[in-house]
Amino acid sequence: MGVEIRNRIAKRAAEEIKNGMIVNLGIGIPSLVPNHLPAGTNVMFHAENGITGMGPSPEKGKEDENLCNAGGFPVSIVKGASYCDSTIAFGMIRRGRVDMTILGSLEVSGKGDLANWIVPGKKVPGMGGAMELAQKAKKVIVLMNQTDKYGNPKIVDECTLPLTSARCVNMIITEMAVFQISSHGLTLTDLFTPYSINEVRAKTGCSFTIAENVRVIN
Amino acid sequence: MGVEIRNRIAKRAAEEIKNGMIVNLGIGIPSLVPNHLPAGTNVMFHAENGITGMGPSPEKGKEDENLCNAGGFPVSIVKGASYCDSTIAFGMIRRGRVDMTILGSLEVSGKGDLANWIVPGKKVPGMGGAMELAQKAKKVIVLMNQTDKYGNPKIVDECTLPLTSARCVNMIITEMAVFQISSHGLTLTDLFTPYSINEVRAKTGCSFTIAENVRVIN
Amino acid sequence: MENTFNKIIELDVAMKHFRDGMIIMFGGFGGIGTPPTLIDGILDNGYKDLTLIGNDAGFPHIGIGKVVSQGRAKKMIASHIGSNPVAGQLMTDGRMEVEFSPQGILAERIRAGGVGIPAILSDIGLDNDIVTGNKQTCIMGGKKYLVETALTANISIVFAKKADPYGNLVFDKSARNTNPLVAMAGDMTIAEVEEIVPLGSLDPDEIITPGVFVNYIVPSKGVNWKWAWE
Amino acid sequence: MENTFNKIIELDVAMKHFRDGMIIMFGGFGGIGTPPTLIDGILDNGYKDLTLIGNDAGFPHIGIGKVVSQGRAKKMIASHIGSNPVAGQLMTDGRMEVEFSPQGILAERIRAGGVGIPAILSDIGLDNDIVTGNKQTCIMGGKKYLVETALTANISIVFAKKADPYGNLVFDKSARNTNPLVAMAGDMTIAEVEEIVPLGSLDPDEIITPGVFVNYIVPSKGVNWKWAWE
Repeated sequence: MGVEIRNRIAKRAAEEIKNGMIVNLGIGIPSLVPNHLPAGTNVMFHAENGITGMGPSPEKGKEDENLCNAGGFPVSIVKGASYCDSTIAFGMIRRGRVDMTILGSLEVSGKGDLANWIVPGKKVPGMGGAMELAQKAKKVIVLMNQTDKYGNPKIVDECTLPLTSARCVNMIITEMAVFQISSHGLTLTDLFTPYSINEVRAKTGCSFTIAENVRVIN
Repeated sequence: MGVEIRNRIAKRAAEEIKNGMIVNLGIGIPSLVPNHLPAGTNVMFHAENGITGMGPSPEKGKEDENLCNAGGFPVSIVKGASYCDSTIAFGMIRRGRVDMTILGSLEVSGKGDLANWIVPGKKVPGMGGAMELAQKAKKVIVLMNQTDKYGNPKIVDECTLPLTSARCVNMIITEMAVFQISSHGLTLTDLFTPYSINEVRAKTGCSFTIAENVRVIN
Repeated sequence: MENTFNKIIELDVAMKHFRDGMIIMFGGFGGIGTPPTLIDGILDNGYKDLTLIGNDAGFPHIGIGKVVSQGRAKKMIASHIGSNPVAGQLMTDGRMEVEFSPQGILAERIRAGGVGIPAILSDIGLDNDIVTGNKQTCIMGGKKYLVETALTANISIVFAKKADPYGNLVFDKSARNTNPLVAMAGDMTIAEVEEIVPLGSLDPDEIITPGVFVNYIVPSKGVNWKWAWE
Repeated sequence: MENTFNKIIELDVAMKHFRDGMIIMFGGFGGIGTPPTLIDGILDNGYKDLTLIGNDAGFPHIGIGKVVSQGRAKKMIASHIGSNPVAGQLMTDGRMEVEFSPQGILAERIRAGGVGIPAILSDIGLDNDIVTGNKQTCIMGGKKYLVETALTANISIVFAKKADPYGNLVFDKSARNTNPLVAMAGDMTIAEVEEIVPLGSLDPDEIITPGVFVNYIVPSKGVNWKWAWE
């Protein structure tokens, strides 16, 4: 996926972040989201290793060897940041104090089942903090391609891969469209140009309804 | 009990404290124990409200309104002291990091059962931290009178009062004698002058053996 | 002070979040570390039928003790009430229900509520009727344990030395006690603080309670009681 | 430095406490916060057949990853090993057993071991075979929970910024991560520290790990790895 498309997805995701929120970002496209926040948005980015208030990556050469994100990569902090141990970082998640997690996925079902941690027969890397985030963050947003590298839909009726967590995803943003997931199922709300609803349907593995006013995003 | 006798008990208890120990003191006679430690003993006194390294009571007028012991009374701290929340203070106890607790009691049985928290029919004050300390401190020393105010033995065959914890007391120090409690039962090890072993026997509610070399303390 | 996160509020605004019959959890241990200004606010606004959760019943005129002494609590969950004879009398008279929990286990139950853990297993007070009550047990490795359930509250009130506008808290000496635990366990947490400092002026390593857990900050009018030892 | 509590020792003395086959718990998260000097000591002294408990398998040449990469571990309990391909290979080849635990639950299990709680109940990963494994369950209020048992170790190794001679520890930024938890969980805890300061020079409010939990202090030779991002 090109940088431009990745940024378009990240920009749309950034719209979901409201003032005062606590947000956990996965690796990949989610890490681009902060670049698209309006100036002056008071948001605290949360990391599982015990940071509340992560800032951008430091300039090369200014990395601090004792300051990294949950993936082990150097970060900075913003004013009002704090450090805690991992139990408290996960306490924030389980207690429902993390407003949103934005992450990637291998598959998502129309019911919101998330499968993003394991491909059977391949290496099993372990679940890390994915299950806690999927089960307990107040809102789960998935950013991913509409299809896998073979062209198969990643939004499916039933996940074929082992679940990270069932019925946890609230929103999916792909390069083609934005979907909301509620107890009523999957609803397409936004369409990225130049795609048509029929094109999206052809690349989605389950049925979905169309919102009353579909927004078209250039 | 007169001040002199209380101090004699406290002084004997102080002998049990070795360099480097972490010790929790109950109210009453136990609070006198620190006055009898040899100079230079490196001991950290622990309080359930989250202090490691309590020092003596501050001078009148120098109390700090945010610094008290577990009973709510003003204390000071020593070099190397630290503050923590109550879960960590009790974590130290349950993890076996508190070497000794020295406390008062209503009754102790010859097997080491401790009954020090409730008199049925009277007010029920709650157990506070007594159960954790009794069950989990590495060594439990009881300082108390040999008899109650009616002259009845407080060291008994079976406690008549509800237990704080069963088989937890390792040592009893009264104004008359010192007892060790092991799996073999109660053993008299020290005798305070002017008492005789027969006098102690007459005021003890269960049988005990006599150590090979009974120490006599003036 | 810049109120970037709209968390800094006046006492009267904070009081609008309370209701009769609420479950209120309070920080403090032996009176010290319980927020005096918020306690007075609760009293002045006449809130009653409260369920109070915290370490102890304070002293009759100190800490949560004032709320208890004025008969505002229908129930209390605590580790002891021995320092407040009024609490004992109310319990004896059947005017206040008291549920006792061993002190360290009570603290863990509050923490468990704060970090979203449903329960812990415990071997403290296993042979004691007052502790075991009707509690569920669980056999593990052939041994019996008590299932000690998490505690949460509608509102948690805590007392801190300093806060920044995000609600990051630093506590003072032994007034920390149960406050960091209680701060996590409330569905809403209101911190009474001695001083509010600008964002970025607290050392991020020294913050004990991350502001994530704090919804509102109320400036303290100061400790206003006579101590038990006076 | 005055060694009042005889806790300050040299690396070679610290190493005498280790044995083949031991359960070793390590602080750190993604390599950062794992004690480099103690890790090198374990490697140089040839200790093997170790059971390692900690957040992750680090990177092949960073943190605990070095111990794993050199085949010194027979078992690992961790939340993920994805950043260390060697660990994955050893697991696939059946040369290292790996038990996975969700990250936050793993941290709580370590903490539970550290504060003497036998187990916690959890609803994380309840419908996931790898999480549930053969774990006991407990029905509470009609809902099923996993019994997640406490973890302890023969020796815990942690990394801190500063220690005083009592072993009171202060951590640096996100290198705190699992260290305060691991410090409590060891039957013996050895802290590698960047700086040893005189007794009384740490602010008692700012100490994260009370020295009560620390048996020995070893001066660090400094962070000596290349970072994952280099």
